[in-house]
Amino acid sequence: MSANDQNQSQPHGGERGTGAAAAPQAEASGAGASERAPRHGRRRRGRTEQKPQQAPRRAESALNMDELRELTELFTAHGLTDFEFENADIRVRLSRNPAPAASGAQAVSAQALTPHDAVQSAASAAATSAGAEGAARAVGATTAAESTEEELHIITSPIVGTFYRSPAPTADAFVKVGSRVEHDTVVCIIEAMKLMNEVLAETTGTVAKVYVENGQPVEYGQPLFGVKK
Amino acid sequence: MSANDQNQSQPHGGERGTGAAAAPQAEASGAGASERAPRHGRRRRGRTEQKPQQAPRRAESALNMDELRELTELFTAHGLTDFEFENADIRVRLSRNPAPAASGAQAVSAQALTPHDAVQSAASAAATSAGAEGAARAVGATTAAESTEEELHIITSPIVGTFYRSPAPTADAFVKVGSRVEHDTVVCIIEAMKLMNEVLAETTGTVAKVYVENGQPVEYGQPLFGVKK
Amino acid sequence: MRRFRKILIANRGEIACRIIWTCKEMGISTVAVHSTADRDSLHVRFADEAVCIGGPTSSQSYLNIPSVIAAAEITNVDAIHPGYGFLAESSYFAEICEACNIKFIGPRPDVIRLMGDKVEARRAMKEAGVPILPGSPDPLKSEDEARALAREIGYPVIIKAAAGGGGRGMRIVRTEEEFGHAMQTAATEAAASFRSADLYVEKFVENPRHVEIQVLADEHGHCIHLGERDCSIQRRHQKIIEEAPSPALTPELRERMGATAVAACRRVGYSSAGTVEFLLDEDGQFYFMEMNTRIQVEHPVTEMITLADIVRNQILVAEGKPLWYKQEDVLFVGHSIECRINAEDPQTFAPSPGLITAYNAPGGPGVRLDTAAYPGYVVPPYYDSLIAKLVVHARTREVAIARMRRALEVMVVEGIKTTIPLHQGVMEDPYFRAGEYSTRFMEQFFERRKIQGGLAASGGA
Amino acid sequence: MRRFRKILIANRGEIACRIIWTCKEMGISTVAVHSTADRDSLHVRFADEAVCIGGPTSSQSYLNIPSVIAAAEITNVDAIHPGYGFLAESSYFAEICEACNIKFIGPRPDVIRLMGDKVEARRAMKEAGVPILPGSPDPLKSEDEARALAREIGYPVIIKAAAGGGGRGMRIVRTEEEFGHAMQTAATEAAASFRSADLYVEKFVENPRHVEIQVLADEHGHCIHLGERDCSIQRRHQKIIEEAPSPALTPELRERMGATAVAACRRVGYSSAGTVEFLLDEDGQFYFMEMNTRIQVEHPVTEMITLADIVRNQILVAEGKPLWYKQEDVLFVGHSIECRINAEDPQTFAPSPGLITAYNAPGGPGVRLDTAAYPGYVVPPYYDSLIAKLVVHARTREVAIARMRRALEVMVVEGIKTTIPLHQGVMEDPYFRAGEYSTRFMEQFFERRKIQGGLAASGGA
Repeated sequence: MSANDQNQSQPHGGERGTGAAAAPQAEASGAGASERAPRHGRRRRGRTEQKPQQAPRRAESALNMDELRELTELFTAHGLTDFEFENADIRVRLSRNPAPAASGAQAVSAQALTPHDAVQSAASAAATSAGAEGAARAVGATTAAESTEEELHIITSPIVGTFYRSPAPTADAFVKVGSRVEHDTVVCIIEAMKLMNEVLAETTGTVAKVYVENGQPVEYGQPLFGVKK
Repeated sequence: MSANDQNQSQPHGGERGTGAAAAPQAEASGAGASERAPRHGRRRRGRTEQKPQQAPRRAESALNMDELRELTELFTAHGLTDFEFENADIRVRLSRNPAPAASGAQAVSAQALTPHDAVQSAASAAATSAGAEGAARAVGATTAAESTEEELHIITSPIVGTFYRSPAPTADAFVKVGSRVEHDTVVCIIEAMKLMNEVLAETTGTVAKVYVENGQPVEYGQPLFGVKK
Repeated sequence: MRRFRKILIANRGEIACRIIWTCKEMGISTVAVHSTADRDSLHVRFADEAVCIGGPTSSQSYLNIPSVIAAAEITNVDAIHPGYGFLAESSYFAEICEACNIKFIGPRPDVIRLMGDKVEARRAMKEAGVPILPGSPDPLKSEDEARALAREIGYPVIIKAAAGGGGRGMRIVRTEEEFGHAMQTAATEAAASFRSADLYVEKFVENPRHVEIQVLADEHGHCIHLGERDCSIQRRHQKIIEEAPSPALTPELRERMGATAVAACRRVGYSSAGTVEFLLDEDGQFYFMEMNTRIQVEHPVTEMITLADIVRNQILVAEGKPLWYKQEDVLFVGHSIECRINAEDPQTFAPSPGLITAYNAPGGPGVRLDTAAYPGYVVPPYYDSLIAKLVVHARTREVAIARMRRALEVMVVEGIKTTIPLHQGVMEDPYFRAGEYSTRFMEQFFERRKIQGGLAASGGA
Repeated sequence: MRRFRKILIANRGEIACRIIWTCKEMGISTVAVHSTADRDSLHVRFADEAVCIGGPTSSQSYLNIPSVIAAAEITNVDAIHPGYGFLAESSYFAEICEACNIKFIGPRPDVIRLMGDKVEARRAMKEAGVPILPGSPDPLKSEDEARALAREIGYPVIIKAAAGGGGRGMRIVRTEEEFGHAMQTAATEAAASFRSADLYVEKFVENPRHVEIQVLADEHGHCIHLGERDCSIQRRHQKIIEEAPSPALTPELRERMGATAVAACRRVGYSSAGTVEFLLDEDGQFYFMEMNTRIQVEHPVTEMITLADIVRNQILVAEGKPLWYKQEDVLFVGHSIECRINAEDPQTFAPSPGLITAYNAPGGPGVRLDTAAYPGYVVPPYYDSLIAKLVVHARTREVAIARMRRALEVMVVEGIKTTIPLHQGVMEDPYFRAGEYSTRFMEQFFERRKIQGGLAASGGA
């Protein structure tokens, strides 16, 4: 508590929480940052969000009839013709003769049983049909983003902290949409414990997406940039 | 408690529990009663026996008859042509020839790995290949018996009590395998609260099965006889 | 004195499980009986044996005395625990058990019969010196007699069915003009509900609390009480939240009410656990309402603050054992609240049976859950809607309320509607939090809610 | 004195949930941190906010101080609760919190450091008049010095790592011949496990009980104790069953041990909850072992018999508030037992992570379950194997044991192996039931089992 004062000044302009606001936001993204509803490291968990993930599932059966039922219903609802799932414990396959087709959204490939992942597959659906834009908007998890945005390499946050696109509030952003990056290009700074940690691209290509707004808190593994090879 | 003494004598020969033993057992079934493993109204619930019927299913039996039934219904309801499920304990595959043939036995082949389920899949296998005979022998539940023994009408116990095949310990059985029954034929007695309740056939046909042994306790809905029309 | 080896539980749901838990703790085998609709119930799973006794409706199964007795006979049990509801207060059933040499875990049949008749019970209580509300000692013979009596007592009065309960056959009359119509309606309801049009009339207390005393009595004349429960939070005369101790009682009043309840039990030769229900007015006067001759739904709040196991005591005294403790050995520690989680719409109270798709049981410090629910369980439409009793215990009432809020928040029951949001609303209510409430609480709560824009405004489901 | 609005819980599993429950009861917002392996954990679900702080291994996440602090910064919390394990007894972490103006919920960093060093702690305790086992006050400088000391103390002696814990770097020496080898082995283990080869030697007590005193201290010099826990049931120096009160303590001994623990805390300026661990010999002599400067796994048994919420008290005193009660206000009611349900083979103790395919939480009277498990949860292989703490409370020890048996019987955890069958065996053990056991209990238990034909004979999994 005696350390109270000495820690109030933030290297990135002003006090904690306000520094971010002071930083330039206009260029936060090349393609409409506000639309992206990027996932916050700090997320307020509403009921709706939390339920699908945890919902301590039916106690009594390894087969988990509830999940199978839901799966089958999903399968039908989406007009699928084939479904396979396998992990260390379980393998599931469903298929239907495509004869009475006509359904539009057949492209979804649900890859998991848990409702949590169902959220992700909804996102994948968007990604597949509507194309690039949708996925990262809804999905926070790295893996899903990586697998669905076919062409993009995702640069994720290696640490927890606050994301800054420029070395100083008034400076230009390290990279913007369209910037060419090499392995050692600094793409942003993550501030943690008063330290400015530079994040390198560690890939080559052109920046196609910026998922996070300047000054925004990010958690470990959170997608920061999408890079087109 | 003052009523202690007056209730000790049992109308069916001796004291509770011993009357049954005194009753003739030789004719308990025409086709090998011991093979039928009839289900007891009073069942000491060993693991194996209780599982198929009771809910919160132990994961040891990762799949039971109820779930298989539900699964099959789902499969049909959703018009699937293929279903596979596998985990450490169990593997299930369902498939249907997409040609909409109206066959009854559409190859449900459940391959259970747990000993418990092995019994059931043996039963289903028997049902599928050999047809009638095998299934109901292994399966106690009424519904299962009804659905698998196509030709038999099942007479179930209308009340809880003790099953007697004859009006008195030394008398002949009301019916045996091969007996012709009419709607008003008395097929057995169920003793409950010292009352002898006659059970009528309420169908016509020939007795093909006797599921319960003389003197055995039965619960509500328990199969007693199978009658061939 | 005997020792029970095996007990049949003539009930279902959470109370059947509750009784099984204690039997297991006592090393007594259990037999569950169940309807065809309850094959997948937890009580069937956790009992040592199970017998299907009939079809889904209660009259086909849990109320079917020959079936229950036959199940007891084929499983060769020593005793039957009736739980609450169903056959629990049937003196006829208790007599049949006795005739079949099966111990009925409860008081003697004649005591059940006496306390089941409101008029007879009132008379017996009056003789025992228990305060009763001014009113008719006998069923009313005519409207004229009733009017005269009402005038003597002074309005408001209440007209009640002699065989009644649960609010049916009850009418409050505030002026003489209303009397005739009210009495006719009550008689019609009473006849329809209880096959007896007998009515009586008594003083109506304006803002009463429902405070009941838990008693324990053995077959050797020993009787003690385990303090009170405040069950004033009711909707349509059905309790939904109970707590112990009552925020309204002083130690002195507790002692007086407890002593009165014990005297009443002694008078009628009561044995087993029982509950004497009192109406407590705003001046601290209390009046006998009725006695429940069975374990009650809300018994856990008493168990929490006394560390007693009431079911264990029922079984022990049914075995003929003397109570092991005296009044001075009874502990009272902390504060306990119970919320009844019903499968019903939290606003309309319409039943909501069906599949529980997701379920999480709250745990951690000071939380007890009595339930037969589990994820994947289908709440059948045939029986009462209680699916779980969420009970908390803490050193103070304030912490108990905070704990209940937390437990309600982390309890997940999905697929059906439940009363969880209603309880959450009550836990936030300033009057409830202050302990200032009467049996009119729910009515007033909904009025306040309506003014504030409905239940939804505070996070209702 | 401050009021916390938001607390980050730098932990996972059941203790993270446990802390969240109390925060919710206190109206304090919570932030969960989690590894990538714990995305689906209950603490992540039930906290108000959640931050992923790193990869699956502890060093990448829960032990990663910069990540934890960064998470606290971006969520703007007032305080961090470290739980147990991980960073809970890192004085360095506590200092960093202090430097970042985040309140560390625990004692001051210097107190953590002092009590974390066995030799320093011993010295401080000796000065406070706390009985310590005869032995070396300082790290041993040579084998010769050690031998001389051992001869002075008298065999058997025990050689311990100064920085040790959990049984590593410990050797019992019964004769002088064994001494040299034992000391070398202990030094090697100590160096490998704790990066310090410092050892000390002390008297070895033959059949000791592990009895610990729970203390609560505020930042204003007030300190009380909440009685003892008996944690003698251990396997490989890991506690698996704990109970309160100890079957071995008289009220007089309890008072003396409690007063000693309080004196020790006062001496070092302790604040927050803490535990003073004693070795109790067969003659009723007790000796200081170590002090744990954190909430302990087994704290619930104390909460059950005192109705205290230890986490609440930790938070209140961290806010600078004085303890609200004095020693004479502490309640002691009934008896409580905790069984640690670990995801491990009940015979070999090999970890058994994996998918929980079926799950049923026991409930009913006197049962508390602290867990983060649910059906469908995958127990990750990266962390300790504790998945649930099953705690019972009853008026007497006998009923508590019966209750634990019942709760173990109806608790269902399938898909992985657990210690449930082991606990069931212990609950049947005549020595345990008689309360006659020492820290050698498990060893003797398995010997008796072997003679009787193995664990399988009594229903082991």
